Amino acid sequence: MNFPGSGIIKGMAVTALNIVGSYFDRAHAKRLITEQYPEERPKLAEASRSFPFLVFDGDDPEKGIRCVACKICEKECPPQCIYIVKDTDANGKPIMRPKVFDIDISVCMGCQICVESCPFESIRMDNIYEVSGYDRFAPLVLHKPQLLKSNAYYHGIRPTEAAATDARIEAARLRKEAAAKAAAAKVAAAKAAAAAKAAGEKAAETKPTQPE
Amino acid sequence: MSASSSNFFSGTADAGALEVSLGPHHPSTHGVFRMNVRMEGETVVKLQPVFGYLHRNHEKIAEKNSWLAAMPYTDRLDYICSGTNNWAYAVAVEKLAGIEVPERAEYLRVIVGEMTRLQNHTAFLGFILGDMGAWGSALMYAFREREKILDLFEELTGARMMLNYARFGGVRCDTPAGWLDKARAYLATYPAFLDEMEQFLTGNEILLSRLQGVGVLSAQRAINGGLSGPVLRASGVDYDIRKVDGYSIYPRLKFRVPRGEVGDCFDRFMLRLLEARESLKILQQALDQIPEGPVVNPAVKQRGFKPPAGEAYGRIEGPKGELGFHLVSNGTEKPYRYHVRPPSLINLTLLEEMCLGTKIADVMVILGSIDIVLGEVDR
Amino acid sequence: MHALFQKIAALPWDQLPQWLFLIPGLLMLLAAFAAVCLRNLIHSALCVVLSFICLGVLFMALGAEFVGFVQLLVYVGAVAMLILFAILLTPASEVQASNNPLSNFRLSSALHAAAGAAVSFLVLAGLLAAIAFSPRAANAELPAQPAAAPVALIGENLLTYTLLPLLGIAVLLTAALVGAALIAKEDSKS
Amino acid sequence: MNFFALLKDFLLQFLGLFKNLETLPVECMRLLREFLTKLGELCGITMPQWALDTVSALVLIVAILVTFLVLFALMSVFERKLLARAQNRYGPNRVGPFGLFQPVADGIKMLTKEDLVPRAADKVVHYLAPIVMVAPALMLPVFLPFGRGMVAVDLSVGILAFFALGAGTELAVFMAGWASNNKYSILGAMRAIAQMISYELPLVTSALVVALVAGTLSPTGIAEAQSGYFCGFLPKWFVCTPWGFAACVLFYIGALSESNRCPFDLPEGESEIIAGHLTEYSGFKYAIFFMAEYVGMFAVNGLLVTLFLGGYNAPFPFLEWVPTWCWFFIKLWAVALSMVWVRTTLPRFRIDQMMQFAWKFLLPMSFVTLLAAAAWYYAGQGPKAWMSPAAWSASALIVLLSYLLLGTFCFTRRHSATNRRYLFSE
Repeated sequence: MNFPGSGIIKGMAVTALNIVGSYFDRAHAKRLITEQYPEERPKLAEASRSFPFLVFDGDDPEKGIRCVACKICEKECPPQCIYIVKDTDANGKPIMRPKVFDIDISVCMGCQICVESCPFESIRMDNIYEVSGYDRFAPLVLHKPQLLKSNAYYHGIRPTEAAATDARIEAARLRKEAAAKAAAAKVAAAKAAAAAKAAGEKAAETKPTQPE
Repeated sequence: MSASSSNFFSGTADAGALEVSLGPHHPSTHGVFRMNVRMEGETVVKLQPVFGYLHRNHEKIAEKNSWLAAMPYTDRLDYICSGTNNWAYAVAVEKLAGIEVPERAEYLRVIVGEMTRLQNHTAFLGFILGDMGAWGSALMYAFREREKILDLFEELTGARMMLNYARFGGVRCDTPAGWLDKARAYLATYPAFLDEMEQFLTGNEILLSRLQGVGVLSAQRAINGGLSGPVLRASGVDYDIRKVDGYSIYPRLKFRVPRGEVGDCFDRFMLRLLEARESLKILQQALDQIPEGPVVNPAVKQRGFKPPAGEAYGRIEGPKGELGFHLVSNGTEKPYRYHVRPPSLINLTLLEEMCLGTKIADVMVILGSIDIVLGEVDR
Repeated sequence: MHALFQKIAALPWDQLPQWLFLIPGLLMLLAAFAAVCLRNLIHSALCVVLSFICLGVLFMALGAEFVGFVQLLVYVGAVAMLILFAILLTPASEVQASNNPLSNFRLSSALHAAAGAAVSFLVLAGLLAAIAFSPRAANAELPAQPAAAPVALIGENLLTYTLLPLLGIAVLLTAALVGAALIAKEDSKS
Repeated sequence: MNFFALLKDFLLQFLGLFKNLETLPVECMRLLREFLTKLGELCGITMPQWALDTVSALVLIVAILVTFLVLFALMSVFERKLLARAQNRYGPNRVGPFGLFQPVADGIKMLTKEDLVPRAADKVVHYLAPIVMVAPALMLPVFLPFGRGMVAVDLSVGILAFFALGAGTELAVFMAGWASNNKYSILGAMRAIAQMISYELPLVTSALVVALVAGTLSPTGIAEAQSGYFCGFLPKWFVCTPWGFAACVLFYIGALSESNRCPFDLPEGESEIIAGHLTEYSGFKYAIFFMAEYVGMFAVNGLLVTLFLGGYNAPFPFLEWVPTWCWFFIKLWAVALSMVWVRTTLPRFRIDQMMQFAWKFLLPMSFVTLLAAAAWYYAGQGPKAWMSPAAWSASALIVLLSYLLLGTFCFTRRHSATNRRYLFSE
């Protein structure tokens, strides 16, 4: 059917369908997809990201902090919103821990490059999205205490990724241990060999212990 | 009404005309775009586009940062279509450094790229209706569906709009479990939505009279102006980089490239609808054929990436047209020269030509039919 | 004091409504005067509109509702709008040059006044003559009370008694319209 | 008898009035006059007639004003809610239950906003424009019969009076646009005047059609002419006849345009000229414009209801127990909400297309309906036409044929989605 005005009538039918349909769309599936925000909150996807935070292991943020203040993220950050100062020990010697770790989230664009570039799995993306303050600057610069969040929290917001991270850390730890053991064994073996050599001259009977 | 003027208070030299500065703060300039328009009555006799209000120094920032650090900035070029922006930059870098891309990564790029095109064209339908003064219904329907695509994006990449998904030699992450099925299921409902939109809009007499015969652009002028994308194809030029360059896995996929005959706003409008349907076909094929495998070339070092010295121009068919990156490397960690060829800006160059002799209300529709994003125009 | 009150109370208050016509009447004259005197063309036009409105109110006060509303509809709704439109569409330079149309005549103010008086007199005389010599006036027998359907009466009169003049005016207006369209068209070509 | 006894007596009488809802408003006015007379007697004076007239007129004015302002307030909420529903949203639902107090919040917001007047504006005219806008708009409803025997001013030329007062709106829009000294405002004002003058013609002509058949210009007379039923139960509304339907649609389109509503909201086309003549208005002056537009819209819808939708008459005999004034307001809301429905569907016309539509389609079409109505009247021998097949077929034929011809000439011949071809390359 095509007569003058038919297009308008068709269009009116579509809107009428939507008006009526919105009252029969309780499941919010097809129409009326509005979320009534403060009461209804969206279920965020696991990958959903907002701003970075620092992961710490265990219960004590200061002890368990993974960050070693290597400053790779500071260098890689595209908008340069990370500021890190290395901590020093009593003697003024730099130690592998950040004294200052600030992220200006008014500058941060949530690109996740810091996360990708971190070799120590210590910086991760958060999924909070209610960040605001009454000041342009101070409330939006997150300092170390605000940034530090536990590994349990990380597991809470993105379980799959956190499990993979933990597995990687565990594997790395095992590798490291193995390597250390191997190195120790090597050293021990070398020592033993030297000792054996020395002892061989004396025709010794002792055998060096084998590492597992 | 003769060629009379309405310029009784404007003290310009030409007393017969009314000069209006449309924008930069104007409801329908799609951002901070400004047009100095001279009108006789309501007819436009001169139009001077003024842009740069959203200039963010994109190219220099990229040259100051590392190669990888430019990637999230490309999201912000055309912030509606960040998926294709990432892809175009990655294509240019891969060309520069001669990087192979794994099969699965190519598929994922096509899937994200075509979804981007789909949501861009969907949003376009709403935007242009807004420019015509419809009270947001079309826009809300379009956004309703676009939101669902953005939800898919969020599950895949973590962000709804600023995907930052492509990487040199692949993509950043693999799909989460069940994502492909979800995408397949959602896209199966999409033709019904497009049908609804078509029923809602295409027959509407007011819409037809507002779009048909407005802003006509001949094929020759479109080619001479360097236009690309749906605007060029609406003028009847068969030019789609997906077919011309045959990059990525497009040669393997079956799809058609629509083109119009008249080159007016209505053709541009219809082309978006038709292209959205073709994108759906591509998506179905890509989602069905996607192989297993790595999603990024493990040989490529993303951090501290140093391509060999040289230059390359990589381009893809973005939703708005040819999106190209011209990169010059001097072998260091930073691009020596980084240049963007934004489709929005090039397509905008013929705005005055399309607008002359039309009414002031048409200017908004023509501007809308070009489908610009100021983030890309001003960079 | 009490005497004053009594005097006031003794005034013929029941005749007051008859004198209320003075309000729109005086306002009309004032607006008409302002329309001539004001230097801003738009203000003048708006004053003309005001005097049109007051005229309509006067008609209504006289019980001629139909004519009163027609006055509003035609003069305020259409004629005034056309005047304003015409002013709006006139280029600024022309408006400024002749902000007050009379100022362009190179006549002394006395001559202005004389010319104005003469024209007014002529118009007034014409109107009075028309009223005096109209056949209605000759057998001036006003109906005791207004007809039940004055609109119907007017319509009947228009289509019988004054049909010829009505058609004549219609033809004239159509010709004027066509002529205006022609002139406008030529102008846009050049 | 003291004052309180009198008060109690009349309060009881007042409550007694609720037994018959149909006559409630009229009886209230009568009771008021009676009460005043009795009150005068109590004080030892005979209430003069003019005092009674003045008081009851004032009460009437306040009642009509309050009714239409409440309609405006409710409309501002329901319109937004309906628009929202059409767009898959909820609409205002935060202020009060179901967002019903939204107009209060809006009013407070508007009142507390700064009243800006541009320095270069013509301050007097800028100040007067909202007043000129709102005064005729608030006067319009007095000519409408809200129910049987419920009309504030029963003029024999009521329809003419309605249009005459409606013409004041144009003036206000012009004043607002010109005085603002803003280019967008002046464009908006020019559009508004061109539009209102053009659309007044089909509007008045299609009202004339009804006046022709009903034989009167009085709204009450026209509403009364539509009482009764044909075929036993079908309403004798003019919209049920072919010519009446056509004229009703034309009047509806004209009403949309006269009240500056979508798709004819060019004077304030926000995507082109920001807000047209309202660009430089803020705060309560803006609210007054807004209010005048809505009250004007309700008034012209009320006229549409009176002219075509049977006024206060019930649609079917078995629904006659509902008071007539309820029917009037039900129909009024139906028409008003249908305008929201139109608004949510259609894009805006362009200025030249709008003028073409008015002069090339609406005006000829309204003359055709005049012809069709005449054919109806004569083929059906006046009031008997409802049962005359000749009248039905003659007027239907005239309307349909000319609609198809004109429509094809104006639209389909020029614009069609089906005459476009799209080529595909593999």
